[in-house]
Amino acid sequence: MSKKYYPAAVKQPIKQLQMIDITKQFPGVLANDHVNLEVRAGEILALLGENGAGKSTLMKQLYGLYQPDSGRILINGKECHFSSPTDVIHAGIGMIHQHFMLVSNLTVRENVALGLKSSRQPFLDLNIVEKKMMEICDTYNLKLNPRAYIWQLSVGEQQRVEIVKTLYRGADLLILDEPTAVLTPQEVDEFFQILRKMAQEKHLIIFISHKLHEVLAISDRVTILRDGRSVGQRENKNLTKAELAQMMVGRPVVLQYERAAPSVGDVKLKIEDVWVRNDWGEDQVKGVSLEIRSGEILGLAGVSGNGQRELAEALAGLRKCSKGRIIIDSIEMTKASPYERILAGQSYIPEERNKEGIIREFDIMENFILEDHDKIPYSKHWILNFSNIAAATQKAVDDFSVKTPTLSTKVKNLSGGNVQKLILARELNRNPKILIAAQPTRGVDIGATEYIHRRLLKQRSEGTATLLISEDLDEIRALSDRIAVIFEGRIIGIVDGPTATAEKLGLMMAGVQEEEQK
Amino acid sequence: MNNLFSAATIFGIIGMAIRLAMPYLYAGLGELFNQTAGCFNLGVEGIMMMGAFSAFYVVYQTGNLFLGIAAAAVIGLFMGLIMSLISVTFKAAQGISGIGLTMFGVGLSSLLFKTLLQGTVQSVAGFAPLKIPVLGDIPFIGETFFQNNLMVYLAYCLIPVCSVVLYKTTLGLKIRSVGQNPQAADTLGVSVIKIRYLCVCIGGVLAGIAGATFSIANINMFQEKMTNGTGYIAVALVYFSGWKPKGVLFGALLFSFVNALQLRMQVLGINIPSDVAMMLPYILTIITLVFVQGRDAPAALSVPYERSEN
Amino acid sequence: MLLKIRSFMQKTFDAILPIFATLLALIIGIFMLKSLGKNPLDAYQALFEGAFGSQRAIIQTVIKATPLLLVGIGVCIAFRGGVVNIGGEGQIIMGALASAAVALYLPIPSRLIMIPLCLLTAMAAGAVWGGIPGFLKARMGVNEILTTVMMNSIAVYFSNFLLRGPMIDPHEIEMGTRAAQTAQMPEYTWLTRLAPPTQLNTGTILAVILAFFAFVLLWRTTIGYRIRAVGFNSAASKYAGIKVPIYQAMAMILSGAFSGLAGGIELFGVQHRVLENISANYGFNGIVTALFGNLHPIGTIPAAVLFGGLMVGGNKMQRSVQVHSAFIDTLLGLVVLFVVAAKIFSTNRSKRRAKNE
Amino acid sequence: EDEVFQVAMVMPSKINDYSFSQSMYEALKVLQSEVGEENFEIVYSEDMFNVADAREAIRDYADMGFDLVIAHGSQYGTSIQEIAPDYPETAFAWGNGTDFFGLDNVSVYQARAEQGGYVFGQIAAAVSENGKLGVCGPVESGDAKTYIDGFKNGAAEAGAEVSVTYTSSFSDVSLMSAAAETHMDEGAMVLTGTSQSIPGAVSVVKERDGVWLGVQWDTIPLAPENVLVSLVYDWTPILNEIITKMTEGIYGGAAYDLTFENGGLQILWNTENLEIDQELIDMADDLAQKIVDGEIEPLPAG
Ligand SMILES: Nc1ncnc2c1ncn2[C@@H]1O[C@H](COP(=O)(O)OP(=O)(O)OP(=O)(O)O)[C@@H](O)[C@H]1O
Ligand SMILES: Nc1ncnc2c1ncn2[C@@H]1O[C@H](COP(=O)(O)OP(=O)(O)OP(=O)(O)O)[C@@H](O)[C@H]1O
Ligand SMILES: [Mg+2]
Ligand SMILES: [Mg+2]
Repeated sequence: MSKKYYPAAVKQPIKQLQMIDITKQFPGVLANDHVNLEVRAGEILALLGENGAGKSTLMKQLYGLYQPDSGRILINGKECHFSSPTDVIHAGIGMIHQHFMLVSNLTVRENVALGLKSSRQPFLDLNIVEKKMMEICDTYNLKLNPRAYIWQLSVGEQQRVEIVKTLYRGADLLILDEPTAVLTPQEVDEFFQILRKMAQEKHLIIFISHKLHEVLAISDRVTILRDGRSVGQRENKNLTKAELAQMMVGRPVVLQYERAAPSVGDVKLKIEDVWVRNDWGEDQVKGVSLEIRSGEILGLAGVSGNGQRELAEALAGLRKCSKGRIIIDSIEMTKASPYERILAGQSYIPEERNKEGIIREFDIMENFILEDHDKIPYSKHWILNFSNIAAATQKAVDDFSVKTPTLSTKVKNLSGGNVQKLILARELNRNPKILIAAQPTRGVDIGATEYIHRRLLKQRSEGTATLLISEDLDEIRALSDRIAVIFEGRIIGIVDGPTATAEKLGLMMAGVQEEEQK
Repeated sequence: MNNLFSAATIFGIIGMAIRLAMPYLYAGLGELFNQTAGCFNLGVEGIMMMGAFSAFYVVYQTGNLFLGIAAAAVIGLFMGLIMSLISVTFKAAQGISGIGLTMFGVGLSSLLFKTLLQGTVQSVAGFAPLKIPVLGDIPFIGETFFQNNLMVYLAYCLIPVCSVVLYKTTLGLKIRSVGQNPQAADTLGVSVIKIRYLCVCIGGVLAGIAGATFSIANINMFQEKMTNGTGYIAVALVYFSGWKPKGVLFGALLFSFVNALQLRMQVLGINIPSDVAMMLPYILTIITLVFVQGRDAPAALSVPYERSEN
Repeated sequence: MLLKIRSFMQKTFDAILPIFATLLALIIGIFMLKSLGKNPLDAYQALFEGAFGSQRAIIQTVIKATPLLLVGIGVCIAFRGGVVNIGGEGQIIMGALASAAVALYLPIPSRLIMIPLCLLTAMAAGAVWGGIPGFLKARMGVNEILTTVMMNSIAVYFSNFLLRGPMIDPHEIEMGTRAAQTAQMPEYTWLTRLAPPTQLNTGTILAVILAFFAFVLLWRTTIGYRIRAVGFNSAASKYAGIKVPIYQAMAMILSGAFSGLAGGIELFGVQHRVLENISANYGFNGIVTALFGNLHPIGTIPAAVLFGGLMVGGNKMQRSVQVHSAFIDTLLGLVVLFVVAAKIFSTNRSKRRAKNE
Repeated sequence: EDEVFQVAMVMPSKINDYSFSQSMYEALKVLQSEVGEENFEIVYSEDMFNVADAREAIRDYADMGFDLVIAHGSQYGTSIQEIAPDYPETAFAWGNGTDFFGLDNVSVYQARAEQGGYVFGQIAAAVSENGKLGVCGPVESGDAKTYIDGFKNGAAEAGAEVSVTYTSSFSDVSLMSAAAETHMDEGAMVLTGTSQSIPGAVSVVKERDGVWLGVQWDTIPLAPENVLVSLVYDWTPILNEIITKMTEGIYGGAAYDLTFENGGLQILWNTENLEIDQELIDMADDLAQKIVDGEIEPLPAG
C-alpha cells in the first residue's frame, strides 16, 4: 500500500512537477513505458501523441486514478504517492478529463459544489456557490446557466462546466485532457486567454490536444508520446506542424489534400422545413431545409448547441420531427425507424460515440456487426457466422489501423480515438448512399484524422452524399463542397466550400448574416 | 349491514392505513438511501427479521423499549455492514447478496427464537398509543391521526428529514452523485466507498427499526417470519417512489390503504373471495406505476464501482 | 494453444471457487452447530450423504436441481437482456396452474398429445406472467423488479384462490378435509420416471438440453446477439436499428417461459398435483443458482447440482441430527453470501492473467 | 434397540405452529413422558411443505427402520400410497387423510374441527352483548376452514352475526392483527381464529379488552384476562389406539377422527383467571354431548 501524500507539503504552491520512468501495463497493452515529463511554474506543456499513445493514462496516474506499475512522481523535488484524487486535490492539482466527469441529473451548480466544503455545513450553500461560480464565468466570460441540469447541456456547454469546476477549485497544476476537442474557434481563443492568464499567475499547465495549430499557439514546450514511450521534448521555438506530425506518427503526414472537382449526381437526402425538439421539449431545430446530392459533401458548421445534435438524431430516426419532411432517394422517410433508414443505405456517425456509437462491453467483432449482424455474410438463418465476422473485422481493423491487442478485446479498453476509428470503419464499410458524420474527427489524432478525411473524400468520389457536421473549421473547409452554417436552429447561410474563409464562417457562426458582413 | 361510507368506517380505514404504513416507511426510506447511493439491497426482509427479534428479546429481558429499538438499530447496522462488505468491497452481485442476506436473517432469527425463547410466543408491553393533547381530541381526525404510538409519529417525521438530508446537504449531494456517476464523484475527491458504506448502513439501521416496529410497536410479540415479505414490498416501493422520499410516503400509504380497505370489505361481508381481495394492493400498485411517470433511477444502481479496468 | 490452457485453468478455477466458498460457510456452521449442542461431524456427514452419499441421494439431488436449473437458465437470459427477473416464484406457480387446468379439464388420453401440450401450456403461462412486467418495462419503463415482486404475490393469492375454490380436489370436499390441492393429474400426463420408485423423470434431461439451447441462442444467434446488445446499451441498440422494447420484453418472456416450464415439470414429473407452495422458493433459489453459474446457462448446470445438493443434504441433516429447519436456511444464506463474495477472487485473477500476457 | 419405540413425524409447518402440527407433536411428547425417553424416540422433519422433500423424508425414516411414521399433512397422501407397500414392517399414519388406500399398514386421522367450531359459535353468541362476532381466519382451507364453517353455523343458530376475514397467509401476524382491529372497529367484541399468526389478533383483543376464543392450542397465556376458552386438540387417545394395535401386530387399515366423543377435542375454560358462570360451561358440555349423540349436525346440511 502506497504512502499517503502529506498536505503539509502542499502549503507552499507547486513550483515543479516531474514524472520519472512511469510505466503502466494494461491487459494486453503497455500504455506507458518509462515515460518522463516535467513542468515548471508558469509554463504550459503540451502533451502530444496519437490515439492510444498513453496520454490520458499518464495523466490519470498523476491524478491518482491509476497507480503506476513503476516510476516516481516528484512535486517540488519531493516524491509523493497519490492513492486517490482526494490527496491530489489537496496537493493542488486539478484535471479536466477527456470524458466528461459530470453528474447528468444534477444542476450545473450542484456539480460545481460537489465535494466542496460548504460555508453552512452540513447544508448546501448552492446560492453562494452559484455567486462565486458566476464571478468566474464573468472573468473568463464563459456562458452558463447554473440552474440547468447537465443532461440539458450541449457537449460544448458541458466542457465549459468542466472548466469552471476546475477553475473553481483553484488548482496550481492543471491537467487538461483534450479540453478544446469540443470548443469552437472563438471559444478556443477565449479559453487560451484563460490559460495564458493562469500561466502568468504562475500556474503549471499540462495541455493535451490533437490539433497541432493549437499546440503551437499555446504551449511553451511540447512532449510527444508514441506507443507509450516519450519520443521527444521540444521547446516551442520555430516548430512546424509537419515536424510535430512526423514525431507523433513516425512518418511524414500530408496535411493538405487535393480534391477532385465534385461530380454531383441527383439528390439523395432532402430535408424540408424540419423542426425538432430537444430533451426538454423546446424547439431546437427551427425549420431547416437542405439538399445533399450524391457525390457531394455538405458541411454543417456551427457552435455546438445550435441544433446540430438534434438535427443529426432526427435524420438518424432517433428523434422525431415535430414538423417537416425528410426524403431519402425521393421516398418520404420522416417517420421511418432507424432500421428502415439503415436499409435505405444511410450511415450515421454519432456525436456521443461512447453512448450511442458502440457497446462498450461488446468486443470489437461484435461491435463491428452492430447494424448488419442479421445480414449475409455475418449470419444466415439467425445463426451468426464467426469466421466471416472475424475476417471482415480483421480487414477493417487493418484498413483503419485501429490499435487493439486482439479482435476480442472489449471496446471499453480502446482509447477514444481508436473507438472513433472503429465506428468509422463500420459505417464506411457498409459503403453507404448517405453518410451523416457528426464530429467524425473530434479527439482523433492527425494520423487518423488524415486517414478519416481521405476515406470521406473517397466515399464522395464513390458517390456518397455526406452531411459533415463539425465545429473544426479547418476540417469543414478542407472537405466540404458547400458549407451551411447553423445558428439557433436555423440555417443562416450556405456558402461555397473551397472559397469560404475562416473569418467569414466564424462571423456567421456567431449569427451575422452574409449580407450584413458586406 | 353497515355501509362502507360511514364516517367512522372511512376514518377507521385511514387510521389503519396510517399504522400499517409504518414499517414500509422505515424500511423504504432505508432502501432509498441504499439506492440513491447506487446500492441495491434486497436483504431488507432479513434485516427486518433480525431487528424484530433483537428488539423483542431485549424488551422481553429488560422491559426497556428504547433499549429494544437501540438493539434493533445496532443489529441492523451490523447486517448493513455485512451487506456493504459483500456488495461494495467484494463487488458482489447485489441482488443476489440481498437474497442471501434475507435467507440468513430470516433463518437466524427463527433459530434464535427457538433457542433463546424455546419457540414459544410471548407478549411484551410495546409502545402505547400516545395522544397528542388538543389535536387528539378532535372527533374522528383525532383518533385517526393523533392517537398513534411514538414509532408511528417518528416514521412520518423521517420523511422531511430524509428529503433535507438528500437534497439540502452536502452529504446528500455526495450520495446522489455517487449513485449517478461514481467516476465523477471520485475525481472530485468524494470517497465512493465511504459514501456507499454509510448509506447501506443507514439502510440497515432503518430496516432493523422497521423490523422492531413489528415486535414492539404494533403486535408486541415475536413470531417466526412475522414480517411476511414486507421487506420485498419496501424495496418495490422505492422503485415506485421514483427515488424521492415523498414517493415512498405515497406508495406506502397507498399500499396500506388498499390493504385496510380490503380487510374492511371482508368484515362488512362485501362478497369478494379473500384471496382476490388480498391481490388488490399489489394489482393497484402496478397499475398506479403505469401512470405515475417521470422516474429517474440512479444511473449506477447496483453497479459495483471500479476505478479502472485494471 | 497456451491461451487455451490458461483460459481452461481460469474456467476450472471459477468452477471450484464456489465449492471453496461453500466449505468456508460450512466452517462457520460448525460453531453454530456446537452452540446448538449438535455434533458438527455427524451433521455434515449427514449433509454430504444426504446430497451425494448414495445413489438415491444423488438422484434426489438431481431432482431438486432440475427446477433450479430451469429457473436459473431463465434468469441468465433475462440478465443478458438487461432485465432482472425476480418473478420466478410467480411464473412457476402460473405455469403449474395453467398446465394443470389443461391436464384436468382437457380429456385427451394420449401421452403424445398431452405431455407436449401441458409443458407448452406451462411455458406459455410462465411467459405471460414474465411478459407482463417485460412489456410494462419495455413500453412504459415500469421497473421490472417492482412488478415481478408484486406479480409473485399476486400469483400466490391467485393459486390459493383456485386451490381452495374452483380447482380444489372434489374428493377433499366430500371428505370435508378441504386440503388446498388439485385432484391428481391423469396418468397419461405424467413424465416418464427414469429410476422408479424415485421421482427422477425425463424433465431433467429436457432441462439439460435446454441449458445448451439457451447458450446457443444467446451467443450464436442474431436474436441472442440483439438481446445482449439491448442489455448492455439500449441507446446504441436503438441507433443500430434494433427494436429495443421488443427484445427487452422478449428477454423477460423467455425467462418466464423457463420458470413456467419448471413449474410444469415439477407438476407432471414430481408432484402430480398442484399444492400450495409448489414453487417452494425455486424462484429465488434459481436466481442464486444462476449466479453460482456465472449467469451462464452451461455454468448453471453444475451450480444447480451443488445448490440442489445443499438443500437435499440439509433435509437429511435435519432428520439425522434433528436441527431446526431454520438452521438449514441460515446455513444456505451463509453459503450464498460467501459464494457471491468469493466471485471477486476469480475476477481479480483473470485480470492479473490478462495483464501478464 | 428393539424395545425402543421409534416415531418419526413429517409436517408441512413447524412443530411450534400453534396449530395442527404442534398439537400432534405435543401429544407424542406426552406419550414419551409416560413411557420414558429411553423407550420412546421422537424425531421430526418440519417445514416439509415441498411434497418431494416430504416424500424423501418419509421413505428415509421408513428405511431407517422407524416403527411409526406420521405424515402429518393431507398433501402427503400420494407419497404414503407409494411408499407404504415397500415397508410392510413400518406403520404409517396420514394426517388429515381421506382414506388408507386399503393398505393394512396405513391409518388415517383427521380433526373434526367443525364440532368444536359449532360449540364455540354458540358460546361466542352467548357471551357477546351486541350479537356481533369476528373470525380471523388464515387461509380458506383445511381444518381452519372446517372449524370456521362450524363456528358460523353454531353462531347463526344462536342468532348472532358473524363476519369472517382471511389473511390468506398462515404467518402474516401484522395483517392478522389488522384484521382483528377491523372486526373490533365494526363493533365485534368476541373474536376467534386459528393458525400461528393469531397472536397478532390476540394482542389486539387484549389491548381493546375484548373476548377471545382460542383454537387448536392453549391461547390463555397470551392474554389471561381476555381468552375465555380454548379448544385444544388432544391426539393422545388416537395415538394410544394406533400404538396398542401395533403391539397386537395390526399396523393400520383404520381411520380415526378427533372428536368430542373420543376426548380428542377438549374445551379448556380459563377459570383460573376469569369468573365464568356455570350455565355457560354446562351449555357447552350439553352441546358437545348432543353432537356426540348425533342430535346436532355441526355443519349445515349440504
Ligand atoms: N482502463 C484500461 N484498461 C485497459 N486498457 C486501457 C485502459 N485505458 C487505456 N487503455 C489502453 O492504453 C492505451 C493508452 O490509452 P490512452 O487513453 O492513454 O490513450 P490516449 O493517448 O489518451 O489516446 P486518445 O488520444 O485517443 O485519448 C490504449 O491502447 C488503450 O487501449
Ligand atoms: N434532481 C433534483 N431533484 C430534486 N431536487 C433537486 C434536484 N437537484 C437539485 N435539487 C435541490 O432542490 C433544492 C431547491 O432547488 P433550488 O435551485 O431552489 O436551490 P435553493 O437552495 O432552494 O436556492 P434558492 O434558495 O435560491 O431557491 C435545492 O437544494 C437543490 O439542491
Ligand atoms: Mg486520451
Ligand atoms: Mg429554491
